[in-house]
Amino acid sequence: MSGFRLDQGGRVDRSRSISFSFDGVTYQGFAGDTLASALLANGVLLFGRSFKYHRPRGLLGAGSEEPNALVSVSRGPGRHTPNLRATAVEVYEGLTAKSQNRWPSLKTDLGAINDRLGMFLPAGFYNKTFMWPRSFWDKLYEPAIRRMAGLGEAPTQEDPDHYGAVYAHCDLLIVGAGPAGIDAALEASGTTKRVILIDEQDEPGGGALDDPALWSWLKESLKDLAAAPNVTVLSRTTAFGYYHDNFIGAVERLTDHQAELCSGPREKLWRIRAGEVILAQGAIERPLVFAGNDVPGVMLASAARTFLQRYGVVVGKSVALMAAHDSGWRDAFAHARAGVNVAAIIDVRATVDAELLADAEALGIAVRLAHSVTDVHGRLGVKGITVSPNGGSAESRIACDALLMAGGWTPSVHLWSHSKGSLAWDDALGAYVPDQPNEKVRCVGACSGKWNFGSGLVIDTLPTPRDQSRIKAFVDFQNDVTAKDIHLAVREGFKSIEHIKRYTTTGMATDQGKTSNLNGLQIASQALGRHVTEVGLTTFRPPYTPQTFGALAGHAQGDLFQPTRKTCIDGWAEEHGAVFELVAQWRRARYFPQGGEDMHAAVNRECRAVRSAVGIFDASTLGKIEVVGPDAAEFLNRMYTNPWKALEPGRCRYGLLLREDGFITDDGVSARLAPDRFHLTTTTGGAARVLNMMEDYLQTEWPELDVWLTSTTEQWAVIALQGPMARKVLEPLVEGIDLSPEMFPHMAIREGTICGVPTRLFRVSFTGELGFEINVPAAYGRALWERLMSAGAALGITPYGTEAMHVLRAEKGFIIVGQDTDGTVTPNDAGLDWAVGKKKPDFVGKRSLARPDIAAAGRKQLVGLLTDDPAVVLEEGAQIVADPAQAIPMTMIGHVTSSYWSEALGRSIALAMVEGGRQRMGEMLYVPMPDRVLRVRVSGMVFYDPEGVRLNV
Amino acid sequence: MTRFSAFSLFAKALGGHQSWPEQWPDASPKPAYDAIIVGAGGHGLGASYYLAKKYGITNVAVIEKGWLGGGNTGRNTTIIRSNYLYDESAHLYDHALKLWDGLSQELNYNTMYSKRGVMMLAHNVHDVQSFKRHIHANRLNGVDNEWLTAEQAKEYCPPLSISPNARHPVLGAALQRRGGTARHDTVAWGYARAAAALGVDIIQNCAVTGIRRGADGAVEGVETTRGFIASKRVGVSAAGHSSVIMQMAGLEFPLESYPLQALVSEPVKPVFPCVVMSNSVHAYMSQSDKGELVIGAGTDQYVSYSQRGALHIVEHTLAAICEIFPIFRRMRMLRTWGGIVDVTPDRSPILGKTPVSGLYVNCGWGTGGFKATPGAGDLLAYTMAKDEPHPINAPYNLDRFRTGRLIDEAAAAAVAH
Amino acid sequence: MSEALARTDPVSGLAFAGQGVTLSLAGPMARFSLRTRQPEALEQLLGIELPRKIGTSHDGAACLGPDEWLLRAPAGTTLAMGTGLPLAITEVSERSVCLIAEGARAAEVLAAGCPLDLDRFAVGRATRTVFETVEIVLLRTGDMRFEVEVWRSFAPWLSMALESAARPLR
Amino acid sequence: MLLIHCPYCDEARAEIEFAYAGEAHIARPPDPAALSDEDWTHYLFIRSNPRGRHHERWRHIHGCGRFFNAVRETVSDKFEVTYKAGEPRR
Repeated sequence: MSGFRLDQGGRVDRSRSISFSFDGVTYQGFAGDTLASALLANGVLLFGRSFKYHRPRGLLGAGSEEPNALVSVSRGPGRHTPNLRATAVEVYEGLTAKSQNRWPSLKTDLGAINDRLGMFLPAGFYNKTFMWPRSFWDKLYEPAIRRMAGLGEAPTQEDPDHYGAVYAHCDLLIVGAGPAGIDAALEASGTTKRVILIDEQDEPGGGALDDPALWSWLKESLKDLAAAPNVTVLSRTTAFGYYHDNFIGAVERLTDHQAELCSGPREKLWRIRAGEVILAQGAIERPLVFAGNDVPGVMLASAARTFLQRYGVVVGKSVALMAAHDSGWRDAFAHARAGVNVAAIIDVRATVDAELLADAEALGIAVRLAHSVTDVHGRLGVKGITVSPNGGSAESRIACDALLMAGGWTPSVHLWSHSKGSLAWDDALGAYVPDQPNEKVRCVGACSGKWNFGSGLVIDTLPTPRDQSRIKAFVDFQNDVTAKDIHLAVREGFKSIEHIKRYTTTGMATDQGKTSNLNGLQIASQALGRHVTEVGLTTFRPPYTPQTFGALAGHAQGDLFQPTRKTCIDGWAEEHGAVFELVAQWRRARYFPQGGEDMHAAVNRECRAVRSAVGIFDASTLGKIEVVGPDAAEFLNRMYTNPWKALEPGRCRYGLLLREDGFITDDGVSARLAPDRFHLTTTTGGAARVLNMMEDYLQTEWPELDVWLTSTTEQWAVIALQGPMARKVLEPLVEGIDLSPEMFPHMAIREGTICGVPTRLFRVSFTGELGFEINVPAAYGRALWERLMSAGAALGITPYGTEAMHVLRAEKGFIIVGQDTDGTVTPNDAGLDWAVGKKKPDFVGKRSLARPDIAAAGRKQLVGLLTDDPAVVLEEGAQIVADPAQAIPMTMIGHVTSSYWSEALGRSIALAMVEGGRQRMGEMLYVPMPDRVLRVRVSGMVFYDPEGVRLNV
Repeated sequence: MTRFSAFSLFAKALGGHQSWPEQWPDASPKPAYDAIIVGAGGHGLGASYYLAKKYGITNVAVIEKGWLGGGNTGRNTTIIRSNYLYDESAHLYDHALKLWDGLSQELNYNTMYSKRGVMMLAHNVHDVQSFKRHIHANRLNGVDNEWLTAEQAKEYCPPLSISPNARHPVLGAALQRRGGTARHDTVAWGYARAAAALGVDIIQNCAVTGIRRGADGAVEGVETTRGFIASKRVGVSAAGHSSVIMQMAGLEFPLESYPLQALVSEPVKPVFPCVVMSNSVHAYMSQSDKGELVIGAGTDQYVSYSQRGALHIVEHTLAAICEIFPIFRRMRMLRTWGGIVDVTPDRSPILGKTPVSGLYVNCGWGTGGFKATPGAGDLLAYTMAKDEPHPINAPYNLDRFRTGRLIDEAAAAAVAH
Repeated sequence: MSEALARTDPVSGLAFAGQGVTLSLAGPMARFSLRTRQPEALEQLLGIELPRKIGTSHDGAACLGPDEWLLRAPAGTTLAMGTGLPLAITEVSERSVCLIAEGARAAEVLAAGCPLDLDRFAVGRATRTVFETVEIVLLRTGDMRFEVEVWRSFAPWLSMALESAARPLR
Repeated sequence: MLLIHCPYCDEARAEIEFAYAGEAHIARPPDPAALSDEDWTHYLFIRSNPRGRHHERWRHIHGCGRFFNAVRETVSDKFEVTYKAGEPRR
């Protein structure tokens, strides 16, 4: 034996030496080591500092239950991961790990002052203090608490890795590839079932990896499973959550164990739907609760055996065992057989199985029954232990450099609990075991409470002659919760386990109480004098172990975060320097700056072009729905506020849509193409919502109607040509449509061809100018746009964006649903009573308009506002008052919904919702801004060309 | 009541902390009370405290079917703010915010209210318009809320990505500096301890099974799993279970209960100084004093009492978090949990009298109830003591659904065009 | 009249090839949404036979719902509109594009974001479903061949997502 | 993520293909104008919100597109049955 690595044994590959560093010191390990086993092999016992008291800590466990040995691993910019368990980090060449939560170093941590002051920092101390003086909380106390708390450092740079995700389906999902899980998989391998076997470790085998006697069985079994075409084995994959209807989330770790960074995803989220689930998650050994149980070198007996058998590493040269369970004896025997001195076996029980005693004797191990460890000597490592007979005060000291604890076993019922399966308390095991399933799932092996580890005594704390209120016997190692903290909580009236947990924070550390929950429960039960089942059970919630944000986000990263919908003309806009804005899922060109123009200059120029010549606008994002069938007009008549039945084919109509509660939800101009065919338009953001709402009424309220709805938003590219020259640009390109004002009046639609492709040509205007909206099949949108640009070049055709569109429509008093209305606005409020069919007996939302507060006077109404100073453009969202001299809180009577510089009028204009607004025409109101009060006069909403003559050129 | 202070902590420490009294006694029901509150969350316990403290009604029972503070009080992401748009909302939430300030001292219990600022991100022109509207309205209502440019937002919260190439770029933010967080459990515990000290009985593990009404229709008391308890005044503050309780009194309510999930990361050293909310990306986050990143996820789409949320909600939430804060992609989710939120049609609460005489209700807070805790408690107490609502909660009556005078903050931020 | 307008596609023709899968864009085709509660009337009008089982497809017609078919036909195909009949025919040729995933890993690539059990999705099946948050119509046209109809503005995102799933081989 | 049996497709499909659509069997009154404010409010807003069996609507929006009804237990979230729109309440 050289150092702590045995000369032989274990599953590590001794032919592949690996160098890595921990806290700046370089060490050697072997392929197959974890960071924990490799450091142990180098004699490193000190791995970290605890959360609250900064006590030195070594390894407690050997797997993902480890609460103490948390490290940060960094591998270049952005690849910094805090809080990893050293027992679950595989070593690779060049691995760089650091300990956490210590300053200046792991050995000398100034934070350990908290340990000295521990008596003043019991559970809940912060509830009772830091209240005076009041101002100190924000500036002094809280920042100090925050700095002391936390474990590792968060990453500070963007993670360059990416993550993947997949859906998988199987007939049988087995979680845990220990002997029980492998047996279940073997059994199913001969069937036609699709089987997935998941295991969190780097190789399947679970407990079998710790038992050389099973290695040949394991090898053969894995070979058989690999050969079975219906079985998929996933290693390094943690099933972290069990969701409704046998839906299991798992994360596969793909690259973290590799020395070379590779281009593939770092981790992959598996979203598995299983016909049946078998949980074979095993059991986790419990620590014992006694003074000094957290000194580095005190660890779970099973963990010590794992290091010994699987990694060929001993945790000490002379180990002692403190047992309350038979399993620890076997772990101690394994150490003795491997040549490690076993200083003593101490068992709290007065009698144990004769066979164990005989084996101990044969191995020459001293045994003390009915004794307990009452103290552990050493600060950064075990130097010896003090042992006392139960109930007595005699003390004897035993020299050793490691102490193994065998406190019994806790079945891993985490996923079972996620699935809402019920649990039953087993007094003999001192643990909850699976009872009735809630999904198609069963537990096999140790997680079902059945195992061959022998039996034990269930005990909350070890007997000690010392004053229990003065010793630190740890329950939750990471969060530094001691038995006395739990007693304090009970004393202070926290009687439910949930309260005790929240008050003491036991079980709330990053291990989520895997080793502490049951001890905490037992201690609480003892303190309360109630049976465990009356104290309660803290529920397990996903995830089983912590999972990476990036993996849970899956593909949704960078460009794949969410689709940005672009029209077929978007590429042209981008090439021509457009500035974009995001509207719902779409991006739209907001303006087209030229030669260093700012937004205002560009928008003014674009507006001038539309008013004086012709502008071209990409309106493709407008929602479109084709409504077809003999009852199409009847259906629209029921949905919209205005009448639709009499609309003639070839004509268009503005439609206003309410929710059933009477508030405006959408609007748009729609056209009747044929008696049984309408082309509806909706707002950009409202398209999906409106279609769903219409389908709802159609399918569930009026299923008798023969009408069908089809989204055609993406079928058509829509190009708006607006301005006095619009017809001139269009005329030469259109075939089969007479564009003359007589034959093609405002609010009409014609079908024909443009540049050889079919078009639905609307004569509509959202600018007040002569206007057309050209619908062509989307594939031709960009080519048509370019053709129109060249055709209109001589006439000054100018592309304009959404900002100019907003100005132009505001000059005409046209509203934008969602800007001038906000989900609390009725047609009357918006001045749209003209669009409500007075004679219609019913339409969606009509009844709600008659509700008392909807029909009441004094509601906010949409009006125009003109600032006293024409150069001042109001801020959208600014509030309006009648009396600017009043004290705060002021009575606000309205707010500005739209506000622009109007190039056509040479002054600012605004739309606003104002209480009783239409009765206030000409009235002076005030807009108090932070620096001054602006005076505004209420006006009508149509600022430009109120007679509408420009439409008809 | 033993006064909590550094001094008392010191003194008790010398005695091995053996002499701390119970923070509140575990009471058994008496036959009758002057007032009963159903639901021992922060709101209900707060109401009992204010009934005793401000209105001298000390013969009060708070009855709870589980353990106190075990509902949404202990399951939320503890965001506190008051920068609401409508006057009614601003007055309601600012009333609460003013009570938060000084609550630790009033209760002699450190609720860890931390004014670290709540920042709401604007990602598009519509957000900007909407937030400006809020800011102007808040200013004239005396509620602090200020506009930050993207650069100022980044300065206030360094982990924020303000890349213009982001799918949802940050165009600016609205910041309420008085906003922040508190430690959720301590709010319930602090109220419980202070109320108990004034004589309030806190009765846990006692589920209401019926509401008894007299011949005149008025409330006479509640039937519980621990027997009938008489009282002429019953206030129901039962969050997600409000519908079920109101039905016991024969009342149908405009409420639906949805699962809401939240999650935390493993604790790390201080990295995130404030609260950030993004409605467009659907993410909100803060860092607890313990060091965990506390993240609110969305609600599932269906009515449920299961306290069990779906994985895809978590996927979408964390994708959103990583989009806004890309440095956190390697952080790890430690714990998720679910609550049941009761939602009204206008997503504002119902707080006041009911059609049944002697029966009062405080419900419908949806995802936003924690921030209102002291205010809701105070106003429920006022309403029960005076048998009429306080002017602040008067608009939050049940009748608004009939008249149409809804208080719909979410609709006011509606996205369309 | 100058030359005919050129088509623009939202994604390029061949997105990805290699590692057991090819992702490509199908050429232009005609597409129609056919709706009726009386499929016989439609069949009579169009002279075609419509599959009656939801989720199946033959001869270019996929039955997507109890009263809904997606008909895909050679580019340029026109249909009678059936005016006055209790049915609805709407041309949607350019609403979507068709991405084709072919090869031994085609199903695996689709499973990256599609929650369907593709082992149980036989040749001849067709259904509306999703890839993550994006709606698609998925058709299995061969043992190792899937066609994905996606609205054109979502096509670049979907194409990128499929390519990303196709790229890494474990 | 729930697994939902669509009564039209006759297949169990993932929840993300579906949109929840509120309580079922709340028919729009044939003549809303004849209703009192109270009755109209009841139609618009009052929901049973039971802890137990809940009749609710779903739409297989990313599937066959149909609205249908379901009975689901709201404590366990388990579906008891799904059935086509227009069929009698189960």
